[in-house]
Amino acid sequence: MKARVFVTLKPSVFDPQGRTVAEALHTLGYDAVEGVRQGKYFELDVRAGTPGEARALAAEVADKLLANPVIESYRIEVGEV
Amino acid sequence: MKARVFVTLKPSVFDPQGRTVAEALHTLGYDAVEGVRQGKYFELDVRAGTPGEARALAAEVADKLLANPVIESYRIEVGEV
Amino acid sequence: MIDLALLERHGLTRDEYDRIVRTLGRAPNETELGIFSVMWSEHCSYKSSKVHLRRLPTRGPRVLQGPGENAGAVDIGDGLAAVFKIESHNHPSFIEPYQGAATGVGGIIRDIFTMGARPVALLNSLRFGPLDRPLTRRILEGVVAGIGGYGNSIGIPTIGGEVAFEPGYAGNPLVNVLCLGIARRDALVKGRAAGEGNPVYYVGAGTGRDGIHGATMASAEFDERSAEKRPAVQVGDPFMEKLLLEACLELMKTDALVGVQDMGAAGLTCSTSEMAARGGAGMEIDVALVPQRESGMTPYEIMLSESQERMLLVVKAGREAEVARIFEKWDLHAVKIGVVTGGGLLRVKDQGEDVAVAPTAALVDEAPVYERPMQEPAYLREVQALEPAMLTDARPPEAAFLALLETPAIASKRWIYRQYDHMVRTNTIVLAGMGAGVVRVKGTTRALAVSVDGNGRYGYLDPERGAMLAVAEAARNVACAGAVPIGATNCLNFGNPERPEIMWQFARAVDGITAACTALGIPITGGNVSLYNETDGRPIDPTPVLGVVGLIEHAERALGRVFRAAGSAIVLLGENFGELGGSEYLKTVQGLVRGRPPRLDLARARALQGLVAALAADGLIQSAHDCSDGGFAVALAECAFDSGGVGAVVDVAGASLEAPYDLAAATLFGESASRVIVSVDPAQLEATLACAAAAGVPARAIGETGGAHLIMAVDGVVAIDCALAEAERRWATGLDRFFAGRAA
Amino acid sequence: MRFAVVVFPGSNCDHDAYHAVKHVLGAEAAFVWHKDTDLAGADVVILPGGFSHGDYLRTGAIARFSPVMASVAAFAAAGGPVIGICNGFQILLEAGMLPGAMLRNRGLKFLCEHVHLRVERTDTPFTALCSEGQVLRLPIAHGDGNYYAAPAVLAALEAEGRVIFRYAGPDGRVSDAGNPNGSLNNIAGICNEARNVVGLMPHPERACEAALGSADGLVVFRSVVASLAGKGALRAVAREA
Ligand SMILES: Nc1ncnc2c1ncn2[C@@H]1O[C@H](COP(=O)(O)OP(=O)(O)O)[C@@H](O)[C@H]1O
Ligand SMILES: [Mg+2]
Repeated sequence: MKARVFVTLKPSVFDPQGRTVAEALHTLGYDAVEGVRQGKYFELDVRAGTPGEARALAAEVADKLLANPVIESYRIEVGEV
Repeated sequence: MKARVFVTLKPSVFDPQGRTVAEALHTLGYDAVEGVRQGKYFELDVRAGTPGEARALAAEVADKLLANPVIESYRIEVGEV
Repeated sequence: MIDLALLERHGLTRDEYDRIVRTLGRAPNETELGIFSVMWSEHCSYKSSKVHLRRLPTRGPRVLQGPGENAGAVDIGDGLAAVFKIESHNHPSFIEPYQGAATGVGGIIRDIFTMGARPVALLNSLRFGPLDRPLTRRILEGVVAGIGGYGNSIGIPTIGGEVAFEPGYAGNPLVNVLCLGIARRDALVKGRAAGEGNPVYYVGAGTGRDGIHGATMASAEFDERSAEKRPAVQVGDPFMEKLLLEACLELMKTDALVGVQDMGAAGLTCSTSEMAARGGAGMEIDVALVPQRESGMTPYEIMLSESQERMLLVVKAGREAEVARIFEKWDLHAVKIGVVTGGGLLRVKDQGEDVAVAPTAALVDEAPVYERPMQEPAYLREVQALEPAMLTDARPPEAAFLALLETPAIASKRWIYRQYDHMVRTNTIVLAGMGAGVVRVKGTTRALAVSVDGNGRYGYLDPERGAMLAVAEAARNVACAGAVPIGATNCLNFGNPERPEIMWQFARAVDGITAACTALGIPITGGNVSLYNETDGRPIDPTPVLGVVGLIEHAERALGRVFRAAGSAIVLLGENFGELGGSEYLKTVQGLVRGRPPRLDLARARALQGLVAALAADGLIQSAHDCSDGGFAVALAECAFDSGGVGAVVDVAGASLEAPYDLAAATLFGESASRVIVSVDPAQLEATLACAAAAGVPARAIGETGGAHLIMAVDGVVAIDCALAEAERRWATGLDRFFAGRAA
Repeated sequence: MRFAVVVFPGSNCDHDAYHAVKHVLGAEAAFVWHKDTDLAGADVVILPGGFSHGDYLRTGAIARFSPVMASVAAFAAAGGPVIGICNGFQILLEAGMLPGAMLRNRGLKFLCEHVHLRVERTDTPFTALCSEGQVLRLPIAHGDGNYYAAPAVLAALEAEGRVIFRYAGPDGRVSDAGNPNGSLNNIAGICNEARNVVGLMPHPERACEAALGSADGLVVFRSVVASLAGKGALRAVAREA
């Protein structure tokens, strides 16, 4: 089963990468892109009986390893794309 | 409007980060996580009339900047989470 | 309403509050309270340490700038100045190791280029808990990646450092970073505001809510905002800082600038009030003009934010266009947020309305100063006692030797320094890991050597001696590179100063630095104090870290630790007293942290330091390495490591003068100070020994380089005979073995 | 002989390249700001190392849009020699002037240390004075130097002799042990079809003086001087570009 984990900086944490990408897009003329936040994205192949089980496992590894709780938060989606 | 862009390494490209995360998870006992692929995740704030417009804009900037077609592919979602 | 709880959250005492009221002649509003609280915090005001720091020797013929500015500066000839300072980022690195360390690097770099200097080198001094704990490994990995992440990106080489592992740092790691820069001596820039009417510019990153002193924040009006919205963690942006660095240095080449200061601790509050106070001026700014990256920020938040990569500039009126042009070139915005005023007031407005007004002198110079009570800690007597009977591990010297080589404190630090770009700028002429860091000064014949040293175990066992030994070791390390020490900076890492035992440790350490720097002729040009390093009431070991900068007249004479060839004579300079107290041997092999650290005869230390630098300058010696952690045996082995397989055979005189310890152990692993191992072309041996005699430094030819073994005899009896390859393997993998996965 | 050293925001080996060609090699050198389009009459263009735009997003991804890059491409198309070192190589890849892409080092850590390179081809302006199989000791300093190209592209690179440098042992033997970052086929440097555009991850400009630990990198810059001296015509073409 696939579990997808999106890790993003908490809203008030400064994201220099996102800002730099946004500036680059403005230089290229894409002013309609008003803001960019950059995060990490993980696709996990998990052995799980149910989607709920897969989600629980993904949450556990996100807490433990994938996200840094001091500055990041995460969101999980389960199932094929 | 929000457009979300997921950039992942193409399946044929070796993913050193994903492999390292998978190994670390196995060391921690999470054998049920059979594979990990790591990618990037962008949240774009776009000025667009319609979701279709937002998607088209996101695709354009993904092609141009956010993804490197030699190694990466991307997927777009439009709308609030 | 200002009540006791509010004061407590601001870290202010009732007395301090009354003082604020007296100063202002009225009660402060909350913004003013916030401003006073950060300016009068330990961090900004040095209120506990000031009375002691006054004792430090800060003068010398080369000193161009002593403590008080953003960094110190010493004359290095050719019209140039070496500008340097060390700073701690301990607490942030514990909360978020990568970002904490990264922003620590960013902060000290700003201190250097605000002086008008181009930063040319970084060093770091690190302390962690024992490496067998997963948390320690995680912190170490994050800190090293953060230091590298920032320094590598901005393009300043990290040329050296030190790292130690002791239980006392498990809940409170130390991350101290030193930055060295080079400036034209007549173009040093001060952090000073002057000239009524001159514009005040804000440049760099936007201001967010990051870093606002968590504990001092909450008040009635702010309560609805969750802690989630105001994380204390700052994220470093080395790219922004690189642009700022280049833009500021470009601006400094014009004469449009009056003064500049970075926004470090206490951000806009500290930079505005300090710059105005130094120049005896006032300043008026409007927070509404400050670039902000979050909406709805209050004046309080804007004034107290510690967002990174921001600078405050005072520019000559009429030169605004030049400023705009230079910053635009680097895609940065320079925003005029106020003016220098006469009188001595800091006046903060929000869209033209006063929101805070206070005399800058009250904020800066008249901050409280405490003579806190001191008391010798009760533990000292007990731990200083060391009896031969306590040494119960009877391991033969060779086994002890191998155990020492692979203990993380002694093992090769390659795992760390290979993550740091230590070569960028093409000045690094003694590569990382080969001794003190040495950078040449392009355009001159000279080079600068820098070392950072400290030993928390010594500090714990005897804070005064520990501090003296830290000075001596750092000086000896730069001397071993062939340099004459010309200036020092220090980072004083201690526990809670409100405890008399900690204050006593602090005062003794300052005494030790004062004595050593005075005797060795090395002025202190600046530094940093980090207090409250405690977790759950457990203070860290008292850890003064010394950074010493030395000057090498002829860069090509710079030396590293490594033997150059087989067949060289090995000479031991200095005298061995076989002192085991506080040694790495006692800790690693005997499981003891006890005894008194080695004695330090400052006259001998000075003679040795001068001799080694002179031998190097005269081209008489091929390599030099000081004996420190692990004693003679480890130092000798380190001379052979990385040499491409040049072993050594030596015979040294037994020394166990203190007590009847195992003679071989005391001789080989004792850490008596002021000893250096040099290798010498046999043709120069006589001349070398003659120089030593003339300098009054004991010197003995103890053997020669070569062979595939490390063979060490004591009084003719072989105590260690081991294959160099095996010893080197142990040493080379001592750190790596704690980290799973492949390094490459 | 005039070298242009392009300065992107975040370049940090620009001064090192300038120092190497001007003060060690004794050639002329000029910095060219990334917003400029005039290459200042250069005979050779160097894209130096560093962290252009912080390496945020991907190494070289933003720099390739700098105005100067159109001029660099035109200069290269006219046969002018261009070398991209480290971040400069990454920019050339992103710009499509060289094939392939960089992944994170397989150990995921930034690595700074001396490595050994085997010179595979001497028929580029930057290796003309080398001998085939010569071993150079040069430093690397990168976190994203793990060279990747799709199988067909890789095969073509090999077939056309466009792999110029490979990571090797001190004896020149190419093995996994000598591969610091996981690059496919131990590739450390490649050239374009016309062979005048070369990119490599190691830093020859940091190894031009014995005092820095190695002077093996000087041959790269001496080579381009020698090949241009032998090709007056090429220089004229390059000037026009
Ligand atoms: N944290 C670090 N960062 C960079 N280099 C380090 C670090 N720790 C140690 N080194 C380097 O490793 C070598 C050995 O360090 P150390 O054992 O402290 O030397 P010494 O005993 O001569 O003081 C030195 O060249 C030093 O600069
Ligand atoms: Mg040391």
